[in-house]
Amino acid sequence: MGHILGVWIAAGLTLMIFSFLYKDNPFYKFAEHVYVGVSAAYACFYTWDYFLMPKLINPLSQHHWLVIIPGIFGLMMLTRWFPRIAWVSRWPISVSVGVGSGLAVVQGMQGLVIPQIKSTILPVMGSSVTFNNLITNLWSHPINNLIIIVGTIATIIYFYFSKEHKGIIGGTAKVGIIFIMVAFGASFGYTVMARISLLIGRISFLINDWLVPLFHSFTH
Amino acid sequence: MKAQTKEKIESEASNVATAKSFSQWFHKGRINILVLIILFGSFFFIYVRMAKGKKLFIRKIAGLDAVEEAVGRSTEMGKPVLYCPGIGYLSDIATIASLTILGKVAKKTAEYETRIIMPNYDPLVMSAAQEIVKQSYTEGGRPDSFNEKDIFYLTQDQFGFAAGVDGIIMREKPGAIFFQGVFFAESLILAETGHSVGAIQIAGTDRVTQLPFFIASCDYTLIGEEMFAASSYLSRDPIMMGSIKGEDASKLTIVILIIVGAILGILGGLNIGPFGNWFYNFTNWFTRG
Amino acid sequence: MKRQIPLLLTFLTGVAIIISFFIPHKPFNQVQDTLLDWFIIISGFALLLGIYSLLRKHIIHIQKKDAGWGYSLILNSFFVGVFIVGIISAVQFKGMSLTPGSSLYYVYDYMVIPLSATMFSLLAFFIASAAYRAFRARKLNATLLLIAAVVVMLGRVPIVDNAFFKFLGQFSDWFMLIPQMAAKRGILIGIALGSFAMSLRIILGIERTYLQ
Amino acid sequence: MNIWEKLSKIDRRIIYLLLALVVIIPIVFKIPSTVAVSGPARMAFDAVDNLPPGTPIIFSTDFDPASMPELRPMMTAMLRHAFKKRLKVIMMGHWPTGIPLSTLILEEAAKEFEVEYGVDYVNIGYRPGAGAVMIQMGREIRNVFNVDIEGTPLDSLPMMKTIHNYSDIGLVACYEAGAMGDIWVQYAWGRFGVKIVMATTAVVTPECYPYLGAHQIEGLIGGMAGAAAYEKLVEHPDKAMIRMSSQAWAHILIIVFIIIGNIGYFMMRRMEKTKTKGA
Repeated sequence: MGHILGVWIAAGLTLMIFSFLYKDNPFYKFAEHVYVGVSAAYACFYTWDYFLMPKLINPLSQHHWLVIIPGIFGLMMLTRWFPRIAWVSRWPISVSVGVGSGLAVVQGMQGLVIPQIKSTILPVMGSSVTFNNLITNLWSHPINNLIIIVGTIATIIYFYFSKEHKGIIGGTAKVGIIFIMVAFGASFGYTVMARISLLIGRISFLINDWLVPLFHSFTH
Repeated sequence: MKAQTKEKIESEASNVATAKSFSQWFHKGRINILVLIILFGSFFFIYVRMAKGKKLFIRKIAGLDAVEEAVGRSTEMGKPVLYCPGIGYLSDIATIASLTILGKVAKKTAEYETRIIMPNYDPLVMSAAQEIVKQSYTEGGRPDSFNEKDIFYLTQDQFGFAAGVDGIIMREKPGAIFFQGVFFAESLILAETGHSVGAIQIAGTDRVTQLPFFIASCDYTLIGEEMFAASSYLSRDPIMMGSIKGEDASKLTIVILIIVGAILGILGGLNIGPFGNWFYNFTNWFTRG
Repeated sequence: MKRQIPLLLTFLTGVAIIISFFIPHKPFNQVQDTLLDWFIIISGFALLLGIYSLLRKHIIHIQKKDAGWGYSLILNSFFVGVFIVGIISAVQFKGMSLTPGSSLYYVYDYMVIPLSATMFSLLAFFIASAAYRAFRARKLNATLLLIAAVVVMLGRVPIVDNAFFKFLGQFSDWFMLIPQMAAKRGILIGIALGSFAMSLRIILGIERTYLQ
Repeated sequence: MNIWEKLSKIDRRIIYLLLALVVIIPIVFKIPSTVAVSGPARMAFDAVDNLPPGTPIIFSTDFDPASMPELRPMMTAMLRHAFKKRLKVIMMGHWPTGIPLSTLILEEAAKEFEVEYGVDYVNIGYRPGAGAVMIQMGREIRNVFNVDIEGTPLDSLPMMKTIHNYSDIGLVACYEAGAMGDIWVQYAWGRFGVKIVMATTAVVTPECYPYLGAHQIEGLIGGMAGAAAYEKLVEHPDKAMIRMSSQAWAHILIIVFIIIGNIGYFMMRRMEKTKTKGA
């Protein structure tokens, strides 16, 4: 019974959201407000179960007193309810921003700059790379390495801010923006399939989990 | 509660090579990172020092020049401005960049006495944003026009947030919409809805996978680094501009590294002298430790 | 006090993370994880601010009988309803309210999941309308974008079993792997450098908008 | 508004309606698509097909429910192929959240072919460690998987008696929604020379082509199209082939709309030009 009721609720909400495609209407408004209300409440328990319990409550009960510091910072956030001392909330905000900035420095280098440079330094020709049939072996053709090197450099130059884009910088930046646009077009086209799959998923749900059992319950 | 992204999935694989000695005082495998941080950091300091009191050039960024136009048009039509910071947290650098842009946009809306609406995903971002907008209105001489309730929390659910923002767009019909910050799949849901009410849309994100969708359905899009340069661009403060020049020096360094690598690769491939070995060592230096 | 201490806190946390990244020795190797935990705890408290902001906004709507106040009532009632369900689940399952089998899990399964999956699937429609409207051969760049999109789209669905579609399929994968990758790489390097400079500006207190 | 202007400003709701129709109709009427079988998918099929009956094959579940629409049909199709060929199936996984799914898929296929647990197939589940697990398996599977998913010791399962490490395994088929495939290639292929076929979500597919080019993997089934191709090769049209018709028609519809939009745009621009000339 719980499952059947659940499927009906799910199917109803699904159709209400889809009605938005026609225009904003009471059904969508209903589903939207339900969604925001339900998910906001759900987020409270999610935060409790996955954040506050394991990171604050459990360590405290095991006498790891260091977590008192972030606990106090957390309480400082709540000073925003009292305009006269609201400035105290800047402290935890500063800590959070500091964490983000510090991480951006090290992770940007470790996760982006270094590996991207490494995989762009490629041999363009030589004994290690053999020329294959372009059509059957597109992905192991050595000219690919040249395309990657040229494309990466041109794109980097497009983001060169402190010189006017004229002359050699301008020319390279133009090649860069061509690479960027072609890349955006390709990833747009490539994503269509994944998005249609999502719709197929919802429609399969409506048909297989809701309509077909419903039809069966009428015929039996 | 975000749809699973590639990055998130990939992190599961990172536990393969964890057994390392932790008794040392310096992480030898990370020497390459340290060298680059010191190098790029010194560019930053040199150019910031040199920039003091100077007027520096920065190339045109169309999306940022359009901020004034967007707020102005919204005012003419008597419609509010919507500022959406995306679904990043305050620890995401793109979200922080978004907040610095918010400061500039709020100054404009204060000048024009236009209402600014900002739904939030992360309550910490909301708190910071309230302070920023309040300050911008005070500096703009209109502290009374500031309404804290217009900068509110929605929900910490990716698509719940999208559903809520879509509803707000349909009902408030903003004249200008800013999507600045961290966006995942909801980017196109928001931008298409924004387009359907005829708003001028200025987007910006560091999520490369979402950029094509913003490009397709927004009027202006700040691509990655352009968003980080925005606060310097809008303030024209010499020190901030100096740091942009430092970025450019780092960029040139990287370009040179790649070209040197390619040349070593060619010479090595032709079996000339020790170049093959050099190329091998050169690429290996960048291997993560 | 109101300005200097926050700037100092940002500076200290930022520098602590950067320095400890290079020291594998205890306790430095734990600095990053510890500070991230701190951030998570602060966020947990901040959620109270968020919930308060959301509920208050809608309570005001209801009190003032603003247009559409009924929806505000729906939002708040569903919030309270699910909150009660959550508390009951928490009591049943010793604090872990999200255990499979709990009432809150039922709400998640039959409400949050279908709602989010359906919102997500709207993208199928939006990607179609965006493609139709935006892909016009206006200038060289736009034309190239359009051609790349159409070629890759065709390559994704091998409708007819012939050599042309086979080639197209491989070509679109190649396109993603080589030219697309090159541009993405350039953009990513730019982003890394941009956020590097942004972070230094913040840590050093040059950029302080966030502290207004 | 003339016809060209209309063509360049079609109401979005018309696009939405047509899109919904082309997606729904194939699903309701179960219309399978005609599918072109790509080279990499046929290579994967051949790799399985060339195994002599009785050869053990490992299925690795490295995905979670989010990737089910794409990867489930692939796994079902290849399981059917394996059972039809009387191969010995060993199901395992590196993503804990995927194990309940693969168990379901395995049991469904096993029922269809009336094969016996422990004799024709086993399900050994998940162990944490990814690369470390793969290396251990190269020495002795029991080093990491001493019991199966139900807790039964491997030694008490008849088919496992002769299976100890990769040298007893004919092929590893890994189902990838992330980067685990890279690790399979790096460790299982790199250190032990195990033959691998990969089945991947569309997002991951392009990144796996280099492995194919370097002959590190025997075949590659990419995305929904790959799943449909495999269904066609095992001559058992199912979900993927039906869903591919929805996909194909949706893609064609979008392309048609792009073309219509551009025709309208160009004709309008031409008319504007002639107008200004006349004036």
